[in-house]
Amino acid sequence: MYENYAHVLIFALVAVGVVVAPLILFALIRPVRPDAEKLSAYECGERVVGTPWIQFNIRYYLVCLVFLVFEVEILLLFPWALVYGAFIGGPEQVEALAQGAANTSEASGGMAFVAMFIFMVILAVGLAYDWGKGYLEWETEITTSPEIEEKEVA
Amino acid sequence: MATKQKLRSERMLISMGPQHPSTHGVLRLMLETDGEVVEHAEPHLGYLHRCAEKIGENLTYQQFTPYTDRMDYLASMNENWAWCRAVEELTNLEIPQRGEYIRLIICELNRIASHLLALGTFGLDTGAFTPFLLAFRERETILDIFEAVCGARLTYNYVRVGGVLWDLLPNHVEMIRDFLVQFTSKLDELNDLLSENQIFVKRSANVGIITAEDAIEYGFTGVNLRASGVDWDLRRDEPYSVYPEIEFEVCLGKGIKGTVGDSWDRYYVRVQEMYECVKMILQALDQLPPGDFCGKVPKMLKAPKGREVYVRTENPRGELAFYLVGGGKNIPHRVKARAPAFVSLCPIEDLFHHMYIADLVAALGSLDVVMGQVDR
Amino acid sequence: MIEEAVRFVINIPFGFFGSEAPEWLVFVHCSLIYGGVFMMAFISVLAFGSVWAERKISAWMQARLGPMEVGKYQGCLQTIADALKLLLKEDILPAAADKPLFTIAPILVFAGSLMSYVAIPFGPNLKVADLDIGVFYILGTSAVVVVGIIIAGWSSYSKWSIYGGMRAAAQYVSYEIPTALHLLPVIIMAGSLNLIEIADEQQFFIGPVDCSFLTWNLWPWINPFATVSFIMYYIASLAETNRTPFDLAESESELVAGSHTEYSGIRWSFFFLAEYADMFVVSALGTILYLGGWHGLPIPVIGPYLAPFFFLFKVLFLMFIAIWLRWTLPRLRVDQLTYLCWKVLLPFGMVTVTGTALWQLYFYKTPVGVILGTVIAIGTIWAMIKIYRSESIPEKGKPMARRDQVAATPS
Amino acid sequence: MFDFIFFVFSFVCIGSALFVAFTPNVVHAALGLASTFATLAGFYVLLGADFLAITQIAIYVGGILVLMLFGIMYTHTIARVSGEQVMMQVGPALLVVILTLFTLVATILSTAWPVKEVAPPAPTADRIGVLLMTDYLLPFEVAAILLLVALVGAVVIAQTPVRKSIEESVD
Amino acid sequence: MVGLPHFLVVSAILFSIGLLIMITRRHGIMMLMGLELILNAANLNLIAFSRYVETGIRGQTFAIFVIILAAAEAAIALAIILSIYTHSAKINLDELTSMKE
Repeated sequence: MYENYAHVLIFALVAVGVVVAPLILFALIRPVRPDAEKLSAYECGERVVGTPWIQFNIRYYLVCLVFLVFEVEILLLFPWALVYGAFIGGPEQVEALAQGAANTSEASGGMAFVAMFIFMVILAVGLAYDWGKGYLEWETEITTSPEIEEKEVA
Repeated sequence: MATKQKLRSERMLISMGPQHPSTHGVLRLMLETDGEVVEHAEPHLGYLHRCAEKIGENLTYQQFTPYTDRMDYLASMNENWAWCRAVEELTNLEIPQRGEYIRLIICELNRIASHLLALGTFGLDTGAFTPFLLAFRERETILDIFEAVCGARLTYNYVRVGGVLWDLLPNHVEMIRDFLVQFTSKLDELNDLLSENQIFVKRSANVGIITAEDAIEYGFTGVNLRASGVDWDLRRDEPYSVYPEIEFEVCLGKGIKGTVGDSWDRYYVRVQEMYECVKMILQALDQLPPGDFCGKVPKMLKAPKGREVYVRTENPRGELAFYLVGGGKNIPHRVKARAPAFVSLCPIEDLFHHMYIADLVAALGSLDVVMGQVDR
Repeated sequence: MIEEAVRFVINIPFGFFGSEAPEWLVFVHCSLIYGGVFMMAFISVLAFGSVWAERKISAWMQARLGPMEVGKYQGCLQTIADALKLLLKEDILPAAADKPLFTIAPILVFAGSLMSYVAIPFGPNLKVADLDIGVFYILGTSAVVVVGIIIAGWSSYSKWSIYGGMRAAAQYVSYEIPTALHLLPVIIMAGSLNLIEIADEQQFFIGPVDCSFLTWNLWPWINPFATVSFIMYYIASLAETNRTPFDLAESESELVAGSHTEYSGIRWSFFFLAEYADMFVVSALGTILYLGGWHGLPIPVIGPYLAPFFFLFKVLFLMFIAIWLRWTLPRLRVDQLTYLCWKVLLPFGMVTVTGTALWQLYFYKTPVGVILGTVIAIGTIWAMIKIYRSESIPEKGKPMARRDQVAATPS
Repeated sequence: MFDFIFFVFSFVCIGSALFVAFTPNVVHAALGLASTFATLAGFYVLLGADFLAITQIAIYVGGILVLMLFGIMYTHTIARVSGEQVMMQVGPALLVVILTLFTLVATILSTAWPVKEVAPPAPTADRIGVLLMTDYLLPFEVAAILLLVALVGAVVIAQTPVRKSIEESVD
Repeated sequence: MVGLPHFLVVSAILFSIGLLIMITRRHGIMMLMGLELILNAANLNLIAFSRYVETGIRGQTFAIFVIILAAAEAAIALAIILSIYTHSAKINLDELTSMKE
């Protein structure tokens, strides 16, 4: 196993090197003629007004929040998917995988399915809740007139 | 309901344009955005302002025609025509019948070219690149015809006071006929690619809806007005030139995919109008009479001092009208153009309120503005 | 063979001192040759080739010629000329940018998407690293890309960049869920996370003839849920690689160029290359998991030798479809993007995973299953198209609000 | 070779952790944290836990760190422009921390750990899967419920309505 | 020869740095970073024990649960920090003096 991951490590270093090397090497022959206009941020040809580093809309953040939880849940499904076939095969196959690490006498395909199914249902409940409450909609309020807005705030 | 709760976040002031891929030239929109939603948009104009109207007051009537080319550079022929009609009205010039037919043929061709570009860029605004280039290929053919007819590809100065510059030769007629034959099938293709495309429909239907009342109150004209369901076309309702002798239908927005007056309707009215243009040109080619293509125009074209005219013409972008006051000599006292593209920009502040950035781009594309005409 | 050659060469300087090169030194050199030389050469050829191919294909679809000048044949060297231009272009570091982060971001994006290549096998023996959890590893590396893109967007100190960064991050992370979920059916079927084992699991021989094309995981008679999953995986992977119709993050008509608006020259080219590199990775993953990898070429004797080419052919075919879609479809809006992810792909993913689990219990590779699977798959796809079509008439929208009228109404 | 890589990783890991501790810029700190997480994944590989290593990258770098970056961007106005943050009570804190560290290291070094003979690392994912399905079945389901609660809770909390305007709260 | 104590020492150092961050920083998200470092130190311990001490694979399974907990905790904690910030425009947790409105 180590050598496979050693390949990964070396490849990672090579990949970084592939980026860094031309940045440094070609800096020698690249023209460098900076001026204030060139170095300013792109604002469609106009002067920059205000800062882009503002308190951003929360919607992107909520997407990420939902993502994190689902990511963890799906991660838990990977080991299950990996051994599900063995569970269908029966306790002997599971025992062969576990190598004595776990109590496998009751392993069966039906049990593994039910375990996953409960897990999936809980996942679905979370999704259904967010769906029902409208947290998955991108923009929850597009009002057409200011008066509605005022009512909501009040 | 929890979803209606207001979340606080700062608004970003962002300048969209003048150098932005989807502001169709040099329109600048100051957007106030909250995340993906545009809360407020304020148009800044004048990046292409060239005092065209003031220049018009210092030039002779004939000399000003090329300046109109530069206003709406996508439909220069129609722009020329509008100016010439105003001058002819002011000076009571007679135009020979053949000249009128040639004008109609050429200007309807230019209408097709202009609509093609509007469709292409609208597709580009929603992210579809291929329709843009397919539309451009057809537009190229039209430009080839124009080049053969008048020698220029963008600023033609072809429609002149009193008629047109050159006659339409038999080989030109042949070119136009050839083009029209293959164009209808190509247009069907383009239609298939974009109009019924589910993603495109979802991006443009129900986006930027302008009701009939609003459209009238804002002074919308042309396609943008008809897309809102208002049955009004100068070519039929206030006919000029030889339009009464041509049969055509006025296409209206019907809200097939969403609501009447949405971006998809504006798009689709343009598509239908191109089919109508083909019909009109074919009729005009059949009826093309022999004779002079240009009337007798005095070198020193004079208009009586104080005489004023307001002549409106149906252009691809709406009603282009020129208001002229004669100056006694060969120079007008006052020139004023009513630019339809400028009117199309008027509802921006109301329309682009609480709207996705992507919808803003789509709605702006569907309004089909040309900044040369807006700024003049 | 390479290992022996490397050992021989390295031993030459050590031979002077009468000693032998340590084993790890040989290993590092071998790895550098596999990863650093072969794989990098492959990636460069792939990137240059696919960029050129995309240009030519798009030109062909749009009735134009595309690049014609550089190189004798059809402008085939155009991409290389462009690369040279980018290398020699002035390197602009915006004055207001957070410079260390601005420099690190393309490294993260590029290295992150290149890291996946280590785990991709091109044939039964053609691989750099044989990871036991290859699928999982490839999913993990995309995490680095997300961080790189957020950093790129934030550090540029430009409004369009930060918009692009935010959008890209939200899009990448949300589409990682369906991508992972729609890979699960295959993992259940294969019982392995090793890419080579997954590909080999789809083998099916009739005598000496490789008839694996009948038993690819994609086919409904093997598992109808996997068929649906493959389609959904492909859609999600398009979003993962930021291709139209999901290229919101760099949608030029809205955000100019998204998170890399401020990047130019060589720094920009890494973002560009990463996109194409990613496209290959997701296509390769789809090929190995659903299209049987290199299996399925029914030629008895030379078949195994052509296997890597057959694999590449399938991958390039999937890439071609991505290019085809890109030049056909408009772009989705951001709320439609999230709708598709959370309300279509994710629920379908849950159903396909559960369905596959049941299928494995009762019908996997049974005669009943073959018939039932075909029926179910056709039914599902028909229903999907039906639902999609039925959505074509949306409800009426609201007209705009006129401010003067709003002000006139007493509140 | 194992030792060498271990020391390189430890150097990078501790270095980037110290960077997190001392850099004034929150975004830079987040990136330092990413480096720490990545080297920790490297440690996990060294310890033969490949599944855990990828999980570490996927969840910590791809999930938690991204969430933190979003959080920083959302709360950014308070730390105007560069996200600079001061450190407080550095002296006493260092004292406490060094004392803790000393105690910990002393304990670690003085304890006789019941170390077994290490076998070459083997794939772990399937064994973890079996364990999750048999001995740890209940925790597996409970984790799902925990995540459900976290999902619902986090979204609800983050969506809390604002009743006061900014001016009032500043006052 | 690197063995169990080496990993434990690294873990201890990480733990201390996490503690240092939690003591010295008042920025809510920075404190969360310190917390994550501490959790990671614990995880490193678990996995090191799983390798060097006779516990089978259980240490790693445990580490998975720790990661799950960390993710859930990060989600909730960040949501709370954000909520506090939205509520009172304060990110430095020291300045919070009241749990009330």
